Amino acid sequence: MNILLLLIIIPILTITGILFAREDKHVRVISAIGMTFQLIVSAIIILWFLAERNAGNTAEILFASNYVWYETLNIHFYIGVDGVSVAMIGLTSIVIFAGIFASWDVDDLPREFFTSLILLSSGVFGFFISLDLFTMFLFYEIAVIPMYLLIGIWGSGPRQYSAMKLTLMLMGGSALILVGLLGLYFNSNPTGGPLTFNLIEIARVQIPLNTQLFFFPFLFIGFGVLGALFPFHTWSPDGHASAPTAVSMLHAGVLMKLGGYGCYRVAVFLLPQAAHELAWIFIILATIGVIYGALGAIWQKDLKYINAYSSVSHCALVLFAILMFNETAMNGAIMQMISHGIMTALFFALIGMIYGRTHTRYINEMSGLMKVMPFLAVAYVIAGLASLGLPGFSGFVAEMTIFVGSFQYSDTFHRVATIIAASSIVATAVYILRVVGMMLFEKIRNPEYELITDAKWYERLSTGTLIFGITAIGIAPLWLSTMITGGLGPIMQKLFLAMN
Amino acid sequence: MTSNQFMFLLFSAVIVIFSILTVTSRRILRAATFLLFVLASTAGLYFLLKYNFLAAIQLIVYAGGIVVLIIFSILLTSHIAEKLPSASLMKKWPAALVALVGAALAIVVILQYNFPGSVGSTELVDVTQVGNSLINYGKYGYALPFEVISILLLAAMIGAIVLAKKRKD
Amino acid sequence: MFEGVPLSWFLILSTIMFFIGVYGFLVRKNLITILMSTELILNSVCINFVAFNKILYPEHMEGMFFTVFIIAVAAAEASVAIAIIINIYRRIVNIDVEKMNEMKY
Amino acid sequence: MFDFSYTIWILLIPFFLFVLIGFWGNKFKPIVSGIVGCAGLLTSWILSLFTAYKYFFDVGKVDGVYEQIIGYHTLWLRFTDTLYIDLGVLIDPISVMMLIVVTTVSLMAHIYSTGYLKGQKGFMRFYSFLSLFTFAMLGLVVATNIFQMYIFWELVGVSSYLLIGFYYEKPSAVAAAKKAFIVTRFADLGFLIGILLLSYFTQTFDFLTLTSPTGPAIATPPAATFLGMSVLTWAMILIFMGGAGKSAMFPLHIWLPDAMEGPTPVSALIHAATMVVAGVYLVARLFPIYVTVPIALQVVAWVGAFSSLFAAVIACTQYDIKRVLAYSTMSQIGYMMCALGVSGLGGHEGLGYMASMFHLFTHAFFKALLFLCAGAIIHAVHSNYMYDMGGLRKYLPITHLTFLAACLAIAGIPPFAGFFSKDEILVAAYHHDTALFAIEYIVAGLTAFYMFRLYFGIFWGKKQDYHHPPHEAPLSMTIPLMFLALGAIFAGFIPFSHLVTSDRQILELETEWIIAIPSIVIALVGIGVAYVMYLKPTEIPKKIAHALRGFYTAAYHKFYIDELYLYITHRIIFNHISRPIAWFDRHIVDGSMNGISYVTNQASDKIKGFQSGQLQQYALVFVSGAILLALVFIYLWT
Repeated sequence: MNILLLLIIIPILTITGILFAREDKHVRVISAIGMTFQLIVSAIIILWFLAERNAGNTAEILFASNYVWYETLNIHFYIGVDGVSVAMIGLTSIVIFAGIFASWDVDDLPREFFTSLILLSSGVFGFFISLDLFTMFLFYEIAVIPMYLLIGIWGSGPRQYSAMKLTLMLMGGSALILVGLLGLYFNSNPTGGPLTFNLIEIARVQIPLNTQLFFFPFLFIGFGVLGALFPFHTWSPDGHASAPTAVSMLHAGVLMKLGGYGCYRVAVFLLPQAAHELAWIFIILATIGVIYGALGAIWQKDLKYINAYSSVSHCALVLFAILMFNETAMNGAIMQMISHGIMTALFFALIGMIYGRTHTRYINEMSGLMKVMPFLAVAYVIAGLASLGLPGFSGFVAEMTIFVGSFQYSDTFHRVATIIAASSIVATAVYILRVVGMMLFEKIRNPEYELITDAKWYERLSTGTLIFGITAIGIAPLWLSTMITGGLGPIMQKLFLAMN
Repeated sequence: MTSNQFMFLLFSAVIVIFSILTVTSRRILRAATFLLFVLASTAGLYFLLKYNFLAAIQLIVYAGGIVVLIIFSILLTSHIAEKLPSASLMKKWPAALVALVGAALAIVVILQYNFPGSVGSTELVDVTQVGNSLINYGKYGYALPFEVISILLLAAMIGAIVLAKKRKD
Repeated sequence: MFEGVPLSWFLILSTIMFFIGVYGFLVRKNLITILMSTELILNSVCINFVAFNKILYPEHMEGMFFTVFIIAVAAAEASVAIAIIINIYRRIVNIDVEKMNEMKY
Repeated sequence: MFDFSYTIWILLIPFFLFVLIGFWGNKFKPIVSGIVGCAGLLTSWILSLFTAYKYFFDVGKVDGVYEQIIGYHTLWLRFTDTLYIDLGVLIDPISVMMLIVVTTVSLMAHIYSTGYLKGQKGFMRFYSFLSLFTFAMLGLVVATNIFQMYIFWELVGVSSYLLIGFYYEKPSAVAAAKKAFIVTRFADLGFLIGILLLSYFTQTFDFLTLTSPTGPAIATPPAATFLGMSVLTWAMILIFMGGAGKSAMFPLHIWLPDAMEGPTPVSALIHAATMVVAGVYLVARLFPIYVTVPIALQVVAWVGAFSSLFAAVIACTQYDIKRVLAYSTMSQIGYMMCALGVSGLGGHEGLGYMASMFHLFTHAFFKALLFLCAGAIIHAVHSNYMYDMGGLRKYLPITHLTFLAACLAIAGIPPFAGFFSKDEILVAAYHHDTALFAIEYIVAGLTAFYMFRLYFGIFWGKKQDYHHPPHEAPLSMTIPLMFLALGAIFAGFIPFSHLVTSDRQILELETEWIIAIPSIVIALVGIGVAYVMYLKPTEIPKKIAHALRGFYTAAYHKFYIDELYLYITHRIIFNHISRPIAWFDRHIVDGSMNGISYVTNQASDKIKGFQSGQLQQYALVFVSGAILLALVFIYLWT
């Protein structure tokens, strides 16, 4: 059996286990066990992948399997991974693992909560391993829908509003994606013969430029909505602010990456010429997003809003890098996705834990937390430093790769865009340090905070895993970079042909 | 103008005038009376067309049965002296417009179409023939529709009783 | 020609009657008057059937039988309708059609 | 060939100390982490000394030229085929010199802190940060490529942030830490863009390739220009911007005085001896390229000269002794920058380069000494302010003498270390540009004045009534003082021109007494003025201040640069950019999204009106629809 199938089977088994759990208390244990297995399987996949590559297996897709699913429309369940998707799988399993432990104390309907959470994660895994556009879309929807329930039921604040807004905007995005996918499908075989959703086969087809120009915006904006492309990012602050901890983690950490990954894997890969023609529009939008998110975050007072805007900025950087169409920047984009995924999950996990103790998310109401909860405070500082791109953490590696890559153009437009985007590192420093200074340092003003206790074991496990992730990549990035670069070959080839 | 034409025009005039009165009169009992005139004139048209049996049915069932039923229900639900409130203009105008346009359209179409003239006898239809046809199941036999309509009537009767029955509660 | 009365005259008459019925159906508020408008509409249709039958196919009797059945159906319909009207009246002491909007969104 | 690969351990030892103390420091008594830290640093120091000995006196010189040796390197990250980041150790005269400086001062700070921070909470946190800083700084100086330098550049920035904010319960410390980080971060943006420009045009990060005379930057400079200057000039100016930020050059200096909120050993180590000279080191590292772009070099020279004058003037008016020292640091670094700016490459032209490095070296000793003395003084009187002090020479004899040695050194009185290095700088400036020379000459006098103002004000001056008599610092603090005092006195006799020069060859020098004597004279004048004004409390300072009212007030308020920055950041960026963006996002972008939903809602509300439950309306629609269809089919659909 294909090992990738385990990534979908384990969540399903876990959900079944949850449904048959005798007591609510068992639910989280079952989830934790399931997701631990998931993490192990992901690690095995990554190691196996690296071993195969080292052994000289240069196939574009490894661990590929192809099952016919619906013959009439030529829909297949076609799975397989390359260097990029394997990295994304690693990201997802780390974040969901940490997410389970971060939501250890969900008491309200735990059965349904963990079921939705794991269902969501299985959608994400499915998305990353799919190579058939239809199944990809299917898993995409599976990932998006539970979000509504998770925010609407377990959220806080104006949760119905946020959940509705988030779902509707993402659904709007998926409507665009669907149009784009159908466009690809019906142009997948210009010489006649059976149409196909198979991503690899479509990539071999030369789609006419006009068709490309028509469908590219659908796909890019459709995925871009999920990737927080300016000006379609506004679901993100509200959604994140209302979502429960694990959902924010998973959403900002992984689900937003679906957008970037989709832009990369579908929009740019399959429609390279249109991408090249229209890149300038989206580069402008992405550049605005980068600087706009960062500056927008400076003024916010709500921790989750700050991080939501920060995510907007960082995710815009992903799109920015994808649109640069060179190997270095693409590599940076993927690394930025992984880096930001882990980092922002860490942020939201910590925010959830801090909120659980202080019952406020407003930074001006908190102070001096470093004294009473050193572990969480230090973890927050680490997350902050990672976010502002400090060397030794993954953010630096990713951002520098992006900037160096995007600077390899000789025209002023790309350069100016790069310089503007790079200037966000200063703005990022401002808002991160502002939060750290206000919230963690100085004296405790609110006497109730003297009684706050530091992190519990499951919280330590959750944050520890994520911190390990960002530092491991930050200190030794070469293996990841090499692995990703290995997966960029086909797209670079296509782009090279399109640009010349 | 032949006598047929004259009679036709006379009946038509009665039908049109009383139809209009039926739908515009604000006293409901009067409206029912006008309806009776309309139905009776229709029966006259049937006589003109030499369908005496049909005309009789029209008079008995329609004028005699249905209109009486309507009058009964009017008496049950309204005061005789009560004047119906007139409909709002917002309702009247679109309805009138629709009716006029529809009528105009239909009339124009009718006038443009060249109907063939009368082709056959103007014989009176024999009641025996009618009776035979009704219970005949061969060609031009209407036994099945007759049965169906009987069942329908039965069902309607039962339904009406059930519906109109006073609840016990 | 049926002895000087062309078919189109009948058709025009029934058209006028039909649309008067439609007008009544659309405008009247009282359920019973709406029922009466319906009778007008049915009647106009009957005239058409009969006229077509007599003038175009005098040797057949489909039109006539249709009319008979229509009359029967009308009778059935009227009885049921009146039962319903009375029932409604019992319930809400009113048979104004505008007050009956249970089907509203 | 001697194998220098062990030099990686000079870096790694502090790194492991950081991890060790950071993670497991809690498990032990605080003092254990201090001892472990000192022991580790001692090892690093010995290794550095050994490296210096080996390099300078044994294997480094080949055919009269000091070689640049890559002691160790490993691929860290690959961007493109030509652009990749190596982490490694570059051994050449300046990096070896910096190794000595960093490990020496760091060791002294480590030892000193065991006494200074005794019994304070966060003791082991302090040591772990200190190790982190040492690691980062060492990584910076031995960087083999510009990106490695950038990496460690950021790391020293963050360790500086953490150490300034060490007393995190003090709001001013938190604010100062934040300010230091953000200002340097802003400068680093320039550095980063400079790196991007430089690397794009040369397709290499490697220092050896970049600075090689046949390398892409020098042999085949890019032809592209931007706003009338070659891109290379822009790149070098932007890189210098990064250096200016770290080295607190005007106008990016505002963080340095505030950074004095950190513990004093930190000020001595980071904000006097090592991190702040990173900018100078950066320019020196890329010096062969700077020489080819005279405009950039000119910028370096003038920014340095102006900063030195500017800071010296402010230093004369401050009362917080650490701030005086901070401005003095800024002034001295300006000196070094200026020296680099007036230098050429090779031979006597390269005098400025050598003088700058020399001054960097000597300055590290005497300035660290000054700060540590200041720490001892503050430790004794529990105040930072000059007017709370006076007559301390009796209570703190060792501190007094070492402080005096350092003051003489910085004032440039022979035979103390500062005289030699400063004299070389003045000579270099004199030969290059008289205006710069004049500025530096004035600054020399001002330096002597404000240092002795400090000296007399603290150790002589009026007697204070101390609540409890100040006592001399413990031995753990005075030993570093004495050791550094030795450096301040004797470091000048090191034959620097034989070791560290711009072309790495021996430069034969003689003292030019034409310049040396006037510089000694002006230093003596400065001391004399300070003697008159501050030996005993007099009215003269007040009178002078009164006479120069406007100027004095401006200088006292640091020429309002802080206020200007506050205005720009808070008023303009926060209020006029960030807040409108937040508003715009909520109301326009989000508003348009909400607007779409509102329109949809309204539309559906209108449409649902059709479903009125009114039978007659349905009928009307139905009939009109039927008629319309009939019309269409009869007349339009032909």
